[in-house]
Amino acid sequence: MERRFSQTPALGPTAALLLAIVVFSVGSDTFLNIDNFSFIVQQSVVIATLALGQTIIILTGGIDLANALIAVLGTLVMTRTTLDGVPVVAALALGVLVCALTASVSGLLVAKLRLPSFIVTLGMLTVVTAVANLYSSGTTWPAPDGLLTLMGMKLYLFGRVQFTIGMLFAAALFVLVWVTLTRTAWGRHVYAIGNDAEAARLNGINVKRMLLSVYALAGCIYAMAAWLSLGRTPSADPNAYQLGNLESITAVVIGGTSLFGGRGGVVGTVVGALIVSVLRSGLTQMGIDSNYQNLATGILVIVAVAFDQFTRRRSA
Amino acid sequence: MERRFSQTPALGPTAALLLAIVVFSVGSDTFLNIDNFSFIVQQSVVIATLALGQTIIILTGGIDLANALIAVLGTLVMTRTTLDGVPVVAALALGVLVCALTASVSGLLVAKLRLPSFIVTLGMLTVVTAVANLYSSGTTWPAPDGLLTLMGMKLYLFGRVQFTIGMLFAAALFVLVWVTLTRTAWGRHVYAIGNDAEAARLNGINVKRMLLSVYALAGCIYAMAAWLSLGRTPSADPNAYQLGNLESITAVVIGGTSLFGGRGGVVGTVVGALIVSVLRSGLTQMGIDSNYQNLATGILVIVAVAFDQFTRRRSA
Amino acid sequence: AAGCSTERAASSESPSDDGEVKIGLVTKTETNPYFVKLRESAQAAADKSGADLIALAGKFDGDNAGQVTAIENLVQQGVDGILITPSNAKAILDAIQEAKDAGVVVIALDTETEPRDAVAATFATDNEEAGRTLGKYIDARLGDRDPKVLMADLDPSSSVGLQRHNGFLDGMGLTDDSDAILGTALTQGDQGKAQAAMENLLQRVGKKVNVVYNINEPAARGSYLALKARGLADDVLIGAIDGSCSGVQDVADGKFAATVMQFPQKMAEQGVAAVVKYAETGEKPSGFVDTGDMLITDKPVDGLESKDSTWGAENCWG
Amino acid sequence: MSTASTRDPAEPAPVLSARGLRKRYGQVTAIDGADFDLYPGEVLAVVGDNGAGKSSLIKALTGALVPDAGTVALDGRSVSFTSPADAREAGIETVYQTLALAPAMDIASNLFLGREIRRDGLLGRLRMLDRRAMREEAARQLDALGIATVQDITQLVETLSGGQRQAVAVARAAMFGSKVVIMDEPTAALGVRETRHVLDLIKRISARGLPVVLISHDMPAVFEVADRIHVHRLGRRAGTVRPGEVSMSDVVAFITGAEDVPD
Amino acid sequence: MSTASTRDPAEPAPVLSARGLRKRYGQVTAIDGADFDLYPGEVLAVVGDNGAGKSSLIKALTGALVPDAGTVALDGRSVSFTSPADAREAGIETVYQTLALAPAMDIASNLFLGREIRRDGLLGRLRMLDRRAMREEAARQLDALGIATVQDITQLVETLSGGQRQAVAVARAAMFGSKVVIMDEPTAALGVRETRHVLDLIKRISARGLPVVLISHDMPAVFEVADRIHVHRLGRRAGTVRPGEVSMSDVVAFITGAEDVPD
Ligand SMILES: Nc1ncnc2c1ncn2[C@@H]1O[C@H](COP(=O)(O)OP(=O)(O)OP(=O)(O)O)[C@@H](O)[C@H]1O
Ligand SMILES: Nc1ncnc2c1ncn2[C@@H]1O[C@H](COP(=O)(O)OP(=O)(O)OP(=O)(O)O)[C@@H](O)[C@H]1O
Ligand SMILES: [Mg+2]
Ligand SMILES: [Mg+2]
Repeated sequence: MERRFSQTPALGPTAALLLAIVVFSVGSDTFLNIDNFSFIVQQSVVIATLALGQTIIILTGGIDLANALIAVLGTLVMTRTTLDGVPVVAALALGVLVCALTASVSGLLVAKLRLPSFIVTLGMLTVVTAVANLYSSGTTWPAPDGLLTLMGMKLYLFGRVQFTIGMLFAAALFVLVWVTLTRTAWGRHVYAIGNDAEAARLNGINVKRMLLSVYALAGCIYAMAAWLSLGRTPSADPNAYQLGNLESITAVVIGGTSLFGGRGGVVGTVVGALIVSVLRSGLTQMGIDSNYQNLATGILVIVAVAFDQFTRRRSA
Repeated sequence: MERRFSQTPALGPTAALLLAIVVFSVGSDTFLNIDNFSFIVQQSVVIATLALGQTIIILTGGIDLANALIAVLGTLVMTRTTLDGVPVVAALALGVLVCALTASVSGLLVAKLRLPSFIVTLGMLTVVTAVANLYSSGTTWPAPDGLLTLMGMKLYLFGRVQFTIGMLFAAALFVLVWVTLTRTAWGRHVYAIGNDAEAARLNGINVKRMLLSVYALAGCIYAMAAWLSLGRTPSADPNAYQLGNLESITAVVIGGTSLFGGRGGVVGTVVGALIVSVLRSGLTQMGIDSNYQNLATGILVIVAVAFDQFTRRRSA
Repeated sequence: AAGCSTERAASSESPSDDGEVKIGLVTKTETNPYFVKLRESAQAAADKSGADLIALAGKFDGDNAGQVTAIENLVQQGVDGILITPSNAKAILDAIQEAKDAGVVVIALDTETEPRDAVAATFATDNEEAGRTLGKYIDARLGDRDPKVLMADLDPSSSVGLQRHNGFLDGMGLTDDSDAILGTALTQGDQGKAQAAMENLLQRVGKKVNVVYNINEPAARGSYLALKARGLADDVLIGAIDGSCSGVQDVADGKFAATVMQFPQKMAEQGVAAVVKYAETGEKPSGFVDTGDMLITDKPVDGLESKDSTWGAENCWG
Repeated sequence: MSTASTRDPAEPAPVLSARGLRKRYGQVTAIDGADFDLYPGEVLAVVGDNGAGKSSLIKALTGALVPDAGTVALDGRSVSFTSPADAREAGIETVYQTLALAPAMDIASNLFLGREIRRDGLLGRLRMLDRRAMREEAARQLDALGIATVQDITQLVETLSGGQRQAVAVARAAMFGSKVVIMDEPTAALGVRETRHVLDLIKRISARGLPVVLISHDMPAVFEVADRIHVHRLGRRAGTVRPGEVSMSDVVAFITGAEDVPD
Repeated sequence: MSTASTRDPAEPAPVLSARGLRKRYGQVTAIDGADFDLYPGEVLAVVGDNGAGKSSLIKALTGALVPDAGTVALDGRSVSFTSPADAREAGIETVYQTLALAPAMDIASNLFLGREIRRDGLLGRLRMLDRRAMREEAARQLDALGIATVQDITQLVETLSGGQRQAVAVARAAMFGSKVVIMDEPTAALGVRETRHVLDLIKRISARGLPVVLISHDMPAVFEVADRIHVHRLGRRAGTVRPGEVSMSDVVAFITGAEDVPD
């Protein structure tokens, strides 16, 4: 039992998630309901996807404070170029390119100049925010219906259970990243770098190239978050997701991934993102105002991490 | 020369500061002027003081994302209790107490439960924000003139050079913390913990008590930042200093203190805070828009740290 | 969608919300005094009519995802109506549509949606008009002096900020390219940021300036402090928009030339009443209801309707 | 070894002793009912396989870990150290296997870490440090101990070679030990000459009348300096022997369990 | 030593050699014009004081650091490794003094770190790992090498004792070395028995015809397994000697500079 906890680090958070679901199901009669679960998932998809990219970076021992703003820049590029008449597919590709390149700049600085990722991405956060404001001319741009907002399209199972294409897409993305992290050499090298970058280098791993590829991949994932976000809120707003960086880090950490790198994984991240959404939804169902919801969320973050640490220490 | 760089880590940032001053003095004819310098210092005092507390925590290997909000809570407590008729001295003391206690909660969680400070203070940030909103009822409270806004009082040297009491007070606070860090056993233990907490413990240092005292002291310093802030903007606003945490971290890191703990000091932090203010002022004098200023600030952060890293590596 | 309504019907039969009207309020943020007033007024109105109010908010101006989440959760909770001040009117249309499909009446407060008829009704002030009122007043006060303007804006991408800014310039008879605009700063409506930005701008432009436009009263207070530090506070016309009690007081103290007052209580009261009526009678409100604005100044000019600070103090909010 | 004669074996009164210590980490039992005795003035070697629990035993004796069960006695009186500070207070100095140095601090600061010298008078009351006194004392002590020729007492520890670092840790223990000095593999990373220095140092400390505990895998060194050898096996003391009475290969056999330790 | 005879001393063609290597760190000169030669099939011991620059020399040979000056040749052809990957590629395996293990990964993953086995077929093209093959191969190799009885190949390295960790690092080098195996103080933290295992392993590797470089401070071990001894002093090779021709105390004298190394 204890062994299992430490080997599959997502068990602690999963227990917390189930506990929260049980509590809210008892405490509110509108919570336990398939529609509500569908909404909860929809609500967490963008942050969860940002957190997915964040997870890979944190696994290498880094952190990305610019991730949400990179995604915001992505939504702006995708939307504005589409409005300017660029074919949507090209606009999407351009958005992915911009996100990947922007994240790669951070990666380059971290890998080549060996600067701490915290400060590099803090600087990038300021830079990308400014660029997003300049590029958007300070206004929000409505995303035209079609491929750009495809992720928000609703599907009904048995004519009743609501799905969005975005949910399926995000799920597929998660599986892909999970397989890459756990079943390929690249994934192992991500963990190895987070464990001990110098040891990884001495084992013939090209740490610089790996780091660059990690940030570039994370950038692509942020672009996916951008697309998903256009599905959910069909407009590109330079002011959106200002707290997306901290929220995504919260999901990663609640999910049991160590901020020091090398330990954890994306399963926990998904669970972590869901926990936060469940909490918001459940507290609203119980008629609690958002000020108190924030209070509860803050406390939950600390409790979840303390609980995780506790199970971990017992099994150590 | 190289030796000197690594021994006194504030030399790199100081060079950068002087360089910036020279560049702006040449680039703008309104920059080099004693009044302007006075304003630059006034503008940086609150963030610099927040960064002072942040420095001690970062030196132990921690980080405090809640610092600015704790100070905001401090301004609210000081102002509201004064408005409620509590004697100002008591109101100030109460503010200090609240700040110190709040920061100590983080300290307790970090020290006793050995949770990562990043996530503890992230949780605290959410909690304190909610508490500040609830306590202020979401509105801004004007600080009555008198002791509460004393720090904003202007003094004139030679009838011409403007000073505020806050500038002198902050300077005294800096000297005090500098002496404590460099000339007392407590200060050495702060560094020792940041170097290697387990080694510190094996050397008979009570790491838990030290950490607790570090966070408590930082809390007191945040309270001083709160008082200084009431001098500068005589009102308590739950919305203020939302980016104060990241701005104070930026000052610390530009000042050459390592985010991994154990290396750096408060001299660099002062310089780091001044650099950011000089940049904002200088760019404004050169007629550059806010958006481009942000762009430049972001780039500067990265360049300053890269420069620091570079001089450090050469001397290593 | 049919499934949803069945679900709702089932839940509304449970004893906990037997017969009680439930109203959701979604503001842009938690902390702006303006939204706080909106919330307090709505709470008071709801209490009076025996309704239940759940107040939610985005985490920052621009938190569209947070507002969509709030709407979805409120619909799940089974509210009868939602009052919302949309951050970004386009971003949340789908969520509003879904709420309507679930039989919830949605009313916009303070800020319009695009298109307007996305919601049943709108109770709001016209921000552009508020800006224009201020612009006209300042222009009149300047007389034949040439305007030399510094602008403390909100943030480049906020629609409210843009509308007020444009309205003000229009009222002054200026455009963004006019030489009369000596500089602009982004302040996020924050007093400290406005103060620092204005200090730096004043260092550049010196004593030339005679007008400072401010997106809101905290920013105006920051501008005032910066001007005062330079000994310019008496020579410059400081204009603000909001109408909070502290802002009115600043007008009374002569710090600001004028402020333009909005009436969040009216919006909240009318919004709550409309939802209660809908819950009881099924009758939906409709159209755009301008809750009006009012120029507050102690130095009125001819041809512009205004009230003095005494009236302002009686009608201010927060 | 000269000091061994000062102790009367018929009347053993151990300086430091322990009975029935136990410590588990999850599934792993690091200490499994270990006993321990250190007599006045002797050099006691503790030998055992990797993972036998030697370091854990030492940590339990010095308060660096709190055992799940068992008792520790100093000078016959039962003590329970809950932190390394307690053991230091009682005069027990330890060179931990990890050295426990602060890399970004200078040699002098490391030597006085946790027991800095304060200034005299008012400044001392204000808890000001006497940095010069510490530097001078450090230089004097390093000289006196004849340890590695460190050029500059203000050099950061991280700029020292592995061997020099170990020397700093050994010097610290030797400087401050007033009751017992414990060294956990102090020569593992050291060269031949530096090892020689440490062994000589152990003899000199012992000559000062202080008992020394030496953990080592280096049999010739153990046989050179030890008065008694404590063989540790599977988390507990398998027995003690005297170097004069057994051969090195006997001890290796005891360690691996190939032979039982005679009573 | 049996393999030494297979080399004709009259016709030396070193497998790995270096001339005039130099490396400075700030003020410190870690390598100061060092030469190096390793002949086919031999076990070469490198000995020297702490800080003499032995580890730095090894790192320069294996691409772990790029020297400021000097040349390295493999099989007579000049090479310039710019990363450890290059040297690995060329068949040089190294046990670094720091072990270079990933603590939160299991033993099998560590053994194959940087050269994981891919699946066959399509999944392999998709860069999928064959985790079972790696586990089985790891277990087989550990058995074959007769190294420490690790109970579970999926145990995390951080849960191993210091000695077991060193064994994993040694096993990795032994498994993959195809040209040269280099070990930097592989027995420093090991117990007597474990040290024995490693020395036997070195002999077995050497018997496979692979040349081995062993850095050690343990003279008896050096004299047991080495065919030649490279004495390193002050950043350069002071000379080489054969164990049969000098005594241990001679070598110690060479190391400390008390005597010059004979030509
Ligand atoms: N913090 C810990 N968590 C889990 N297991 C531990 C911990 N510390 C020690 N152990 C385990 O306890 C056992 C004894 O370890 P210890 O370090 O005391 O051995 P040792 O005799 O000093 O070995 P060595 O000669 O390698 O230093 C080992 O199996 C080790 O893995
Ligand atoms: N990264 C580095 N930065 C600065 N100095 C270094 C660095 N690496 C090694 N040195 C210095 O170079 C010299 C040689 O170090 P090296 O590690 O090669 O010695 P060594 O012979 O392996 O010693 P040991 O026997 O203690 O392992 C030492 O003085 C050391 O302080
Ligand atoms: Mg040990
Ligand atoms: Mg070495």
